[in-house]
Amino acid sequence: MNLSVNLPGLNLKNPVMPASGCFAFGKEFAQFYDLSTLGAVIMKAATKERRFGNGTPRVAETASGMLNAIGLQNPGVESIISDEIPFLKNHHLPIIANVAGSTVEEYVEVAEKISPHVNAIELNISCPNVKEGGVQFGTDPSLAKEVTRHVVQVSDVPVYVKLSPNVTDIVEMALAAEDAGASGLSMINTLTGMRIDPKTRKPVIANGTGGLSGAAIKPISIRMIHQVYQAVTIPIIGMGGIESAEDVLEYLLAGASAVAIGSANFKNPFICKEIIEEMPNALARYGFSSIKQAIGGAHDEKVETPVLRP
Amino acid sequence: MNLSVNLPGLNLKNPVMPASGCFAFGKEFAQFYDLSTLGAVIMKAATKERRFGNGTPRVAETASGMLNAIGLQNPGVESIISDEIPFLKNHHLPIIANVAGSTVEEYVEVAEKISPHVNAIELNISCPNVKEGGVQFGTDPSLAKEVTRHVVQVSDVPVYVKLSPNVTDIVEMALAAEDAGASGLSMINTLTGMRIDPKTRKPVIANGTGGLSGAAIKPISIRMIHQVYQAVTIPIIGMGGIESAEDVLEYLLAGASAVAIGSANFKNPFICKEIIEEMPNALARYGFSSIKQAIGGAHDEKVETPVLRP
Amino acid sequence: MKNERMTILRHEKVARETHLLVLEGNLVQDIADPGQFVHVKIDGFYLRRPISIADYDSENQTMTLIYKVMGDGTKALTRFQIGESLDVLGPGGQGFPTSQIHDNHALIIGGGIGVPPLYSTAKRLKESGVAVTSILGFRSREDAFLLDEFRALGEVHVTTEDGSLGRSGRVTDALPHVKENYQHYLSCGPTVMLRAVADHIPDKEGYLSMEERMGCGIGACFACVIESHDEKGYKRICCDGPVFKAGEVVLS
Amino acid sequence: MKNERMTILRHEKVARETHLLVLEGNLVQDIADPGQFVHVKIDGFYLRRPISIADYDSENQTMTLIYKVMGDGTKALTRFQIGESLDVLGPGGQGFPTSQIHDNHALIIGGGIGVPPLYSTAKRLKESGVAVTSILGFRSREDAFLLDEFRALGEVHVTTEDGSLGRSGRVTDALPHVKENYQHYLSCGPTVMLRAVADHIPDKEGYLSMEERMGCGIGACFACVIESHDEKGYKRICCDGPVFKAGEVVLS
Ligand SMILES: Cc1cc2nc3c(=O)[nH]c(=O)nc-3n(C[C@H](O)[C@H](O)[C@H](O)COP(=O)(O)OP(=O)(O)OC[C@H]3O[C@@H](n4cnc5c(N)ncnc54)[C@H](O)[C@@H]3O)c2cc1C
Ligand SMILES: Cc1cc2nc3c(=O)[nH]c(=O)nc-3n(C[C@H](O)[C@H](O)[C@H](O)COP(=O)(O)OP(=O)(O)OC[C@H]3O[C@@H](n4cnc5c(N)ncnc54)[C@H](O)[C@@H]3O)c2cc1C
Ligand SMILES: Cc1cc2nc3c(=O)[nH]c(=O)nc-3n(C[C@H](O)[C@H](O)[C@H](O)COP(=O)(O)O)c2cc1C
Ligand SMILES: Cc1cc2nc3c(=O)[nH]c(=O)nc-3n(C[C@H](O)[C@H](O)[C@H](O)COP(=O)(O)O)c2cc1C
Ligand code: FES
Ligand code: FES
Repeated sequence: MNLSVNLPGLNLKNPVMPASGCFAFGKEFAQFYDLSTLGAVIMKAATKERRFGNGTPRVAETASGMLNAIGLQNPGVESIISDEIPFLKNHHLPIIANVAGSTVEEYVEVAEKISPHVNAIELNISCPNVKEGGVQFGTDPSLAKEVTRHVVQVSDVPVYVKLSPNVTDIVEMALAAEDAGASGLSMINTLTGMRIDPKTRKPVIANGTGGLSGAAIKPISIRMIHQVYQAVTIPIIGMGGIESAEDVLEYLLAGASAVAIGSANFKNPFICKEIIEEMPNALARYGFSSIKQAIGGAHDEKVETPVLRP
Repeated sequence: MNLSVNLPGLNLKNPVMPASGCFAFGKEFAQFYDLSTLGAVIMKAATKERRFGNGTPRVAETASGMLNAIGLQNPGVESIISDEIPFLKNHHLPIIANVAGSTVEEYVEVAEKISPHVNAIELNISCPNVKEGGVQFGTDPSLAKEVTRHVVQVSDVPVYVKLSPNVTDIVEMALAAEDAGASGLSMINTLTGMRIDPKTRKPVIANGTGGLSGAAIKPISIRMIHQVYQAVTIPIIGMGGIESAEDVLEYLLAGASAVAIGSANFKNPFICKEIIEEMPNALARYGFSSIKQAIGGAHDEKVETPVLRP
Repeated sequence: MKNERMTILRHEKVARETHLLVLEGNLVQDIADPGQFVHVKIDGFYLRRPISIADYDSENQTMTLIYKVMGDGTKALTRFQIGESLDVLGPGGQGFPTSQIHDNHALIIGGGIGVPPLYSTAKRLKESGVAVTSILGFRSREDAFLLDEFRALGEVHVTTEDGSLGRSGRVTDALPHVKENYQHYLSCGPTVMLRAVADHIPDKEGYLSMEERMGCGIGACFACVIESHDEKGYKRICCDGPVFKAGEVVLS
Repeated sequence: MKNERMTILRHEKVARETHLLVLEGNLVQDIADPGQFVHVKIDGFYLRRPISIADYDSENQTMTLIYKVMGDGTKALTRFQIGESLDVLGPGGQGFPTSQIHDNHALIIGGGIGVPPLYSTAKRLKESGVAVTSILGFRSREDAFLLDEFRALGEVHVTTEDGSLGRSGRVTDALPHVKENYQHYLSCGPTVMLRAVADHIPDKEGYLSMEERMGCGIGACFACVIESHDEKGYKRICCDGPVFKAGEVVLS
């Protein structure tokens, strides 16, 4: 069974990678399995300077999901380049840098510094958990266009724009990114949510709101990818609540060319490896002989001859 | 324990009512318990003419939730007035009519006809499941304002505008409704989602997309109500994934003055009654001696002296 | 209709991925007709699962369900043990009106997991003096169940798609071999089968049991509608059905 | 660290809403120090629950957890039966470095559900020749547990907030009554208690075990950070802790 997918900058031996922020820089998971099993790895967000993030508690449990408000804590782009990337490079797998910032200048500077060291950039214009975290770039198409254009200009590698689901019109955001030169999209970041503890009468999360992830959001992500797939010609990395090989298939059918797995890594540290191992069976069970065959398969216009993308 | 809450047009003996579309017009649930137990009842959407709704399947299961795309099937406003409202009137409880339409004219006509027979109108500008179903009114603040203004003008009773969560800025939508003369808000309708069946390679729901409801969406609803409560002065009827008296308390603390229970009625037909019976215990357990005390309690500025609203 | 925790008295495999479940509880007393269904809550799943009542014993307050593993919910159901209890809502809907059938002879036509509700139907008919001939279709020999039970009630024709048991083919392939001395037919199975059956027997009165995805299962959500030929234009399968007169609803 | 289904050998109530759970499995072999924790998955809950290892027996591959019902997850945990298995990830984090403590005397200070990890800690200390005095604080008599077990290891001072057992008051109220012949103190309990303890004993070296809500429990998500006084500025409780030197982290 052929699990490979080739996307701009990313020759993936399989379409499964850990999502940004849920896998740090890989070291913790390397104790469980050989990271070279993965299709690629998306690193935790990088900002210009190190950030300490939000107050605690930073996570809360929800029905079939969780809220987080880590607040982009990271050691800063330079430390990531010197202390984290070399470890990942040893595993010979494509590395995607998640780039965050508060201003266009910060995004540009981070992208410029990190792009020579990685295979692609995931441009995080959608972190809902920091006041100056770029979420305004993720909800306003003209700002999205602007930051994307600048980052694409300075980046040595293809740029995937990570979209926020907290918008009225996801297609408009996707088109803005495509217009500005994005090589691909990454969908979706978390939905902004809140839990209140009746004991303390306060939000559970110190930051007040947090980003909702996990199985609960999968139907929303699938819908958005299904919509966007019809509107753009660049490939989509899909994510949100993936917990099984069948979930991956659902994403491929909706129009994703590859997928990322986030919070499920916390439930089961072996999840990425297990899903990769199960993929051939799952494809065969539903009559597919490769990943590429499944991509976009739920689109009426494409049932006969699945359009291979890219 | 005092469970009563008085809202415009609605003197509620308790703050719990079934949500629109999940309780039809009450007859089916009357076999399980006495409907006069309820704080109020929100009827299924009414349109000008009868509507047959979407193709089947119309529902799909999701993690801690469900998708539906009923498509506003209903017998039409006149039949509702003559065949359904009399039954509910026998139970001596406030009746809220959910008013839907495809054009401002339709909304106005339905509201005009039904308002003399009910205690309040819930203006459904947020049904995501019909092409001509009013969702455009729910995502564009100027259209929301227009339809609200017209309906308020013709209505004999207070109008609660039911907001769609499928927007970038929920506060903007809430303010538009308040500006246009709404007496209250109803939050939230369903989030647009999709599930794809790998066997058929098609969306599970015939309509393609459906509205996501259930416990999965509660954190999103709580967040939106928490935001809107700070921005408006009209009361909010909260809903989305309520399954217990503690969930109701979470909604009250976020800023809802009353709540509606939707899909959970399908899991447990007694849910509204059971929650009403559990409310006094739940309030006492967390140190409240009335519903009013809890409303808005999670707002910092209001922890000391909870603002009673209205 | 009741909502009750019912105790599991038996739970065993009766065919490939097909399990028989005997439950005890009060709601059995409310069963009016064979062909009604119950709505079963399974921990961890948001929606209830509709399962037909395959047999019931009002005196002992027991009922039998036979279900096939079709997805995660029915798979989880197999893990419940004797002595545990299940949250059951029911009985729901309108079953086969066996008490109104006073023929000499009736024909039962069941396909796959549509067979179970026809068992108590055939039993009730026989009890009230109606002779019963049954056509039971399965994919393969390993999928077949209740054959001896149906044989105890009358003539049985078995079809399998792969010919591993009985006649090779579908239930409609057995029709030419059944005497036309029946006045009513009663059928349950996939919609394609029901349509084929109704097309093959246009001149007899028939009752068809339909399936659709359900929300509430009690008539309140309008998830399970089917187009009908009457003025209202639709029926809800969960409360107006699942059993309809052939010709009453549109078999699309 | 391992992820394993561990078999339940014992599961019983030991105090008000407090349960003792004995689990068997391979990961016990990986336990390096008392005070480490495991991350337990409970069906139907999205996040794992961190529970300290209260005792362990590497030879028999068993470990003991003692947990209090604090919410829906721990409540669901009480329903698991002997013979069933639990999905456990661990052992996680850095425990109390008992093998580096070569004092004559050490002081244990535990509050409520912070007591369990101190039990194996006290045991290890005693085994390596360190005399142990323990102060154990509970809300009330009904909440107390492990008292006899601690008494078997050395002097024990009990405090309860309502005075129903031992001294009335908090653990710090017992401090003046404990001989100051200890070189280290080792403490676990609510953060307010840990702060009070650290304030009361500024001149001795101490180890504190901290709590925070966790996502991954393995150091990857940065949910569980606590401010630290070093250049890096933070520690992750799940992997750099949960046990820290007093003064290493900010007890806010
Ligand atoms: C009136 C009625 C009577 C039935 N009687 C029986 C019976 O006696 N024995 C039996 O094995 N099956 C019966 N079915 C079908 C049975 O309900 C489904 O096979 C079952 O719901 C599948 O659940 P799952 O979790 O395994 O599948 P999943 O695919 O995981 O289920 C997902 C969702 O789709 C719904 N769904 C999936 N397939 C069907 C279907 N065919 N009909 C309705 N809803 C479906 C489920 O209820 C659930 O809400 C009946 C259905 C209806 C409507
Ligand atoms: C390192 C460590 C060791 C612990 N050891 C023990 C022990 O030995 N015995 C014991 O009874 N308890 C212990 N706790 C606390 C225990 O983890 C919580 O009481 C438990 O998670 C509550 O779960 P719940 O589902 O009952 O509560 P809920 O409030 O329903 O839990 C909701 C979420 O909040 C988290 N949460 C709630 N309270 C805490 C807390 N105090 N600390 C961390 N997360 C929390 C839960 O894990 C879950 O993700 C320990 C905590 C940590 C961090
Ligand atoms: C704890 C946590 C931290 C995250 N940090 C980041 C981040 O730094 N950058 C980013 O783009 N997304 C971040 N995300 C979002 C995930 O990458 C992913 O888009 C989202 O969680 C949906 O996938 P999931 O449902 O599989 O978790 C984070 C998510 C979680 C749960
Ligand atoms: C089957 C179904 C039908 C619904 N029909 C309507 C409707 O007609 N009008 C409306 O305003 N909302 C309708 N809703 C939305 C609910 O009233 C409610 O806003 C939403 O389901 C969130 O609440 P819940 O999570 O408790 O279900 C419907 C929801 C469901 C599940
Ligand atoms: S399932 Fe709700 S009306 Fe039939
Ligand atoms: S819980 Fe994830 S880093 Fe500690």
